[in-house]
Amino acid sequence: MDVDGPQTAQQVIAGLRATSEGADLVQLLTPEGQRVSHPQFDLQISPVEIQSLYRDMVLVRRADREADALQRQGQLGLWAPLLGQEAAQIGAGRAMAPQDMAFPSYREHGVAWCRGVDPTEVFGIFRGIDQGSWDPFSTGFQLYTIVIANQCLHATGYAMGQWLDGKIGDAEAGEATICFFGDGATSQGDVHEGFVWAAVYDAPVVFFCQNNQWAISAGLDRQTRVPLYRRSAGYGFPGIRVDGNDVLATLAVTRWALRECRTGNGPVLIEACTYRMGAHTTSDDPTRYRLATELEEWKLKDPIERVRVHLVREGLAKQEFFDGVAAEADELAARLRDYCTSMPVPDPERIFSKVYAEPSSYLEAQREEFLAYHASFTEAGRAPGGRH
Amino acid sequence: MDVDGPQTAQQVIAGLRATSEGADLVQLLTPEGQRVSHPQFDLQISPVEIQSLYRDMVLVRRADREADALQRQGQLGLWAPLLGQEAAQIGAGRAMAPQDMAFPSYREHGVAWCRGVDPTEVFGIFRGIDQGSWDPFSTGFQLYTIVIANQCLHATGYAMGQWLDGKIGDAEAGEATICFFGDGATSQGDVHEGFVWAAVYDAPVVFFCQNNQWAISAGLDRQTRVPLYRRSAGYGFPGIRVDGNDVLATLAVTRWALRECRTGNGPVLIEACTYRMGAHTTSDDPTRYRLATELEEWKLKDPIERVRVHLVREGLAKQEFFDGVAAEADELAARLRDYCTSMPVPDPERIFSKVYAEPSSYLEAQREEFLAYHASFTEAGRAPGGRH
Amino acid sequence: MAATDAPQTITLAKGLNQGLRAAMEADPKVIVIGEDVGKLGGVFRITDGLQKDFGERRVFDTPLGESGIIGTAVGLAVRGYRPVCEIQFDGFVFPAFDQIVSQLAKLHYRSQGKLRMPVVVRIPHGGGIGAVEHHSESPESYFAHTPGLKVVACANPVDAYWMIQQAIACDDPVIFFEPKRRYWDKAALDPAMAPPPLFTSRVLRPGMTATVVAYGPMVRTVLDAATVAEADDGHQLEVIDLRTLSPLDLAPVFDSVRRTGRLICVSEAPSEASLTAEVAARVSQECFYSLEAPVLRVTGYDTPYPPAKCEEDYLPDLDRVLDAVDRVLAF
Amino acid sequence: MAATDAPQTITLAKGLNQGLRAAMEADPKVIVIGEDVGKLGGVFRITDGLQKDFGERRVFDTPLGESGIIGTAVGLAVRGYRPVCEIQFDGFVFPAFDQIVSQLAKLHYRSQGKLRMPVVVRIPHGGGIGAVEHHSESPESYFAHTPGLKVVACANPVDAYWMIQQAIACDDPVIFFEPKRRYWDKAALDPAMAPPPLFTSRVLRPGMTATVVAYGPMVRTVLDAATVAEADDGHQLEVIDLRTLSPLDLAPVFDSVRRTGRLICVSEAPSEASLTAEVAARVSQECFYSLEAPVLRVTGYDTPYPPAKCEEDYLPDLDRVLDAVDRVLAF
Ligand SMILES: Cc1ncc(C[n+]2csc(CCOP(=O)(O)OP(=O)(O)O)c2C)c(N)n1
Ligand SMILES: Cc1ncc(C[n+]2csc(CCOP(=O)(O)OP(=O)(O)O)c2C)c(N)n1
Ligand SMILES: [Mg+2]
Ligand SMILES: [Mg+2]
Repeated sequence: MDVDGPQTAQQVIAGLRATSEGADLVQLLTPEGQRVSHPQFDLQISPVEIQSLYRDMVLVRRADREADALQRQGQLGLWAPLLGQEAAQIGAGRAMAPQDMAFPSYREHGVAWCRGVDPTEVFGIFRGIDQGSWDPFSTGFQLYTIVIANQCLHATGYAMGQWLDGKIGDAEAGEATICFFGDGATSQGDVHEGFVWAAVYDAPVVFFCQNNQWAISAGLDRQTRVPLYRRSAGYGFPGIRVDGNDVLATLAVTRWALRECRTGNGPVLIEACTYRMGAHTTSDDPTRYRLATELEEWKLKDPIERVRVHLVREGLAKQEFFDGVAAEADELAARLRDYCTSMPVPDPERIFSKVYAEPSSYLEAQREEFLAYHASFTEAGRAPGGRH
Repeated sequence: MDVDGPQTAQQVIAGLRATSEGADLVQLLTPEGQRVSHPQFDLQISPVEIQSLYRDMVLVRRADREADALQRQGQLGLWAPLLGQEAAQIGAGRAMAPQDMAFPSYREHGVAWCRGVDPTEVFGIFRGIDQGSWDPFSTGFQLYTIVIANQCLHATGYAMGQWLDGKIGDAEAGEATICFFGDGATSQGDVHEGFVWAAVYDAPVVFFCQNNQWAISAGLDRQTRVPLYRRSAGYGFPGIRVDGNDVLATLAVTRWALRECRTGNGPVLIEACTYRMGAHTTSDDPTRYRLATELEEWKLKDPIERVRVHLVREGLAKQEFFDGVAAEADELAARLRDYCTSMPVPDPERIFSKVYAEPSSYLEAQREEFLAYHASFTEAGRAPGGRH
Repeated sequence: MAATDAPQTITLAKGLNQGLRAAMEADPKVIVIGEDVGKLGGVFRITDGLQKDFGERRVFDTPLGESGIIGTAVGLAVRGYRPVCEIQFDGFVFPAFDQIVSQLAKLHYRSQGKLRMPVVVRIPHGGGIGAVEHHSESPESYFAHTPGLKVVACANPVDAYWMIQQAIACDDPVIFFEPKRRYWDKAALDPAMAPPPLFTSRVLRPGMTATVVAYGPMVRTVLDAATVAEADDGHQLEVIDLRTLSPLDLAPVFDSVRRTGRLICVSEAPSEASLTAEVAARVSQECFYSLEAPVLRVTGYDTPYPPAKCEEDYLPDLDRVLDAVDRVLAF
Repeated sequence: MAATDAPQTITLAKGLNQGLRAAMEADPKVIVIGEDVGKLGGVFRITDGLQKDFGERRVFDTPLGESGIIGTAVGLAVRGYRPVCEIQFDGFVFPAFDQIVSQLAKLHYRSQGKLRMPVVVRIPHGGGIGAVEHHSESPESYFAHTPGLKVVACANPVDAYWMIQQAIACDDPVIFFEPKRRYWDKAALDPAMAPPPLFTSRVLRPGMTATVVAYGPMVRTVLDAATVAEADDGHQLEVIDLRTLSPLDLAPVFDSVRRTGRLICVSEAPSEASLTAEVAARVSQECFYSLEAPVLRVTGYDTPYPPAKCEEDYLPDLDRVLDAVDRVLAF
């Protein structure tokens, strides 16, 4: 009988702990900063490249912490922190080729960074001035999707289009798509239908699941009995589990997966095991549902610290390098603070902007009424709502 | 790397052919009527029991053929034939204990028969006089569900209720639920969410997938790259593939699965490999999308013929038995014909019947208007619609 | 074979088929997807022959899942395709409701025009065909209530031929309703005659006694009623086919009601919070001084769709329309 | 601790929490399920403490999937339970739309009463909290248009306390809307005072100048407007809280309009094919001879919900209501 069969509660817990350890977890850099090798996924990488991965992780973490602070100062309405997931996101983002397309959820600030989306553009959404202002094509990074798992079908459809356009077959010049979603999202029907469609149409899409162990207050045992990377086998495509706090392993595995897709061997599922070190969002209070000790354990696996230790111990970077990155981080934080407070407030007409590509008579009429109504106040020398 | 990884088109086809053959297919009676043994699923069964399985299959096939004929004579608006799936349905239906609950789709006429639902009650739906008239509790057989896969969540929720009620733990007295759905249904999100919920809550539910190779005109390769029974491993519960044209194997495997659930080891997935020998429904024309040769191949695997051959060759039944069953079938057919033509037409007020458990003021008013309107015609000595 | 340009008599089903064909010839980015749309040509044969003529890369069967159909269509649209999705029956659009309402309808607004959604969702709707449950629904109002979508309903073979092409050419998502029980209605089509714009309603029959608006399958019912009303009672009903359900094009309705002073609004759908309510509300407001009687609504009842043997009494028919005419005139 | 019976001042959120508590104490078959309803007590803390007090078998977190939540609730109802399902935000009910419309709403009718569906679907609705996309929707009309469902919206702490208990006690499926931006509104609750029946609307403020109906989050807006209208202009607005959205209880509205001759209908939701259209249509018909001005609707615009920084201008506010009062009186 299948070994994944019925389990006791204890077995379940054990199985879940296993999601951040165990033989099937691909790792190239231990939490202690030791390079280890892997039979299938080895990585030739120069010190300079490792430095730049470190730099990216430090900068996105700093931007994230700044956003968190800005939210508390009332500059942002909400923030969804990536704290702890820097390696998973920078590893995946840096594995992408310029011609690849990413479909994020709402927490992929690190991937956005790799695709050249400025943090201020991401802030726009959380400040409530827009719903995603960057160019999804020039960046190869689609807009955030808030309805859990919806983007998995969009990514699959886009990848079907890459296939229809004959853009696959060449490991270098070919195109691939990568879709980001969380552990909680795996329970949604849309992830399943994405897997079904992608498998049936050989869609060149990498399903990149950041298993950060939590879906708001729901631990992984609310979503599954067994590690999530095992889902794909039942659809006939490979699933790999990588240490999502190891930027080198995530880079290597995601590169491999994207190449597989470009050459026509897609789809591929990656489960990146990581941890949501912060709250779900700035509105959340994790102390209600998880123990501080858990966080402490994961701090020992910090994605940035292990790279720093590695660079230092192996003498791959001098102190000047670290000082330089720290200075850059300070500048970035300052720039974000300034920009955020100076962000323009959209004018009321924005409500009616671009609802349709081809204007709708009825909506135009509503817009006219709206403008006339507002004019009635400004004529009366009062702003709307100014009457009372 | 995972063996279920990327495949060529050829491999896919091969994999699919394999869904009706291969080492992992549980079989106890070959198409030629030979009893074979199976290491895990053996079955102690008396000649009389085999006879009664044969009888059930013959009678449900006859009822099915009669319904098909009645549809062509305009007595039924539509019919969804079970032709070819008798063993899967009788095997599964007879494996159920009285206290078990079944959640069918719209083709489970054979399971209905095993649960004591008279074919005339099933006819009511297809004649358009009701939407399911039998008692879902006394029969332990819920109403048909037409929206593909919706019932998989209902079955899971019901099984969660059995668990909450403490009705599991005892292999004999315990309760279990069985959910019927097709190969096409496996692509729907609701099947996936059913698997997720059932696994997370240890729900005592058997997911019984009748893979009849077709979803209307869509062959299995539109739904999956690999055999469907493999889906469950990714959720952490067992999946078994059984020869759905072998009533003994289906009975043995389903009995085992239901016992697993009763004892608290649910859920379980069963893929019963069978074949839709008829049209999807009486409105369908299979010649547009599949070859006659395919049907010929499957005729050699007929679920009833192999049992007849077995009973005869092994001298387990005399000619009188076969004549008796044939006579019974004729009586049944006659009874169904008579009943069908004599079925009452619902009166117009039925439209407003039992929309709510607690009457709605507004709908009551509509009903009054409706009755007054109709009265206006009958007073005028004309039936509604009689004016023109 | 190509869509012929010679005048011809076609069914509504054929009009859709030829319209799809013409749209696919006009733009290589147009693809047709859905359950059974390929070899089978759809359960109503609307896509008959398209896969054979345009190939499996432009016309293909999907796995069985409506959320998957619409969700992947959204992704294909992002990629630059113009997917035409078939939902097999009205009652099966609901698994896709989330993708339609939260994504298809909102992406153009979310991206402020950087993402276009030229997706058509074809839905055969309405009852009257003696079907089992979920095959006779009228879900138009759900979509008309959803900003970001455009919603149209064709009622005759000629409109079917033109409206499907116009919907596919539209850069906004269009929910396209087809009156399934009218698929076999016939009419003469002259492909040379230019059609009216997609988002306009049309006066099909002029009259002074009262105005009757309908859409989709009810249009023929209303036209038949108008004929009888004239023959039996000399009433001249002005019949308007809404054609576009969102945005509504009510100007012709307002004009008409200002002349007739009376309006009857007909639809198969349940009445609560429906399109007929919207029409009644807007006309009651716009034509406040012209109305000589309250706007009457003739609709399906607010019950689930009943068993087929009851549908004749559930659906608005000629007699119910004429009864409403009597009542609106008695005012 | 148990629901206290002493008079007390509570927030709307607390009213719901205490009402749920009372319902769970009254009937062991009542269970509370949804995302994060357990330890966390829901993102709005409506289920705070329930799991601790009633245990994990009666209050439990579900996997992340709304179709799964409602679909399993249907199965649990078949088994004899009375599930109270929490949908975390209005914009996330759509993945469950198919199970709600095709199953929850239809099973009692399909089975002709053999299957009962005493399921409550709790949905925090409406905007005004500065949230990101999908967290400020007003989907009431979709459900009011669906036969087989009952739909209610509470607007104040006292109604919240009673209506949630009445909804849970109802043997029909009830879609229960909670005005999320009013969760922290306070009022005095006397648990000893018997509540009005669930499916009734209520006159909250009598007046002769004009009638204003609203529901959910807009009720307070309208009451504030009425106060100002009286203070500034001496207008006496009669304010009616619909409370029940399906079935609508319009008798009090008809009575009122027959006295005032004027009606304004207020809702945050987009207007096309909406509940405000239904109210306008029915009042225009019933009160045809009493209306001295057209029924005016003050609603959200027919656009997707805008970015938070624009919502103040999107949502009907005190000024837009007063503007409508001026217009309806100018007639
Ligand atoms: C369809 C839907 N339901 C509920 C929510 C509310 N919600 C936002 S995030 C979240 C948890 C997501 O968990 P996971 O998928 O693990 O992603 P993570 O937040 O951990 O990155 C929930 C339930 C939503 N956004 N969409
Ligand atoms: C949600 C939904 N979409 C589409 C349909 C139309 N439809 C009815 S049966 C069917 C094929 C089902 O195939 P399968 O699940 O293999 O069951 P089978 O008919 O072969 O027994 C389809 C697409 C439906 N009933 N429900
Ligand atoms: Mg997570
Ligand atoms: Mg099948």
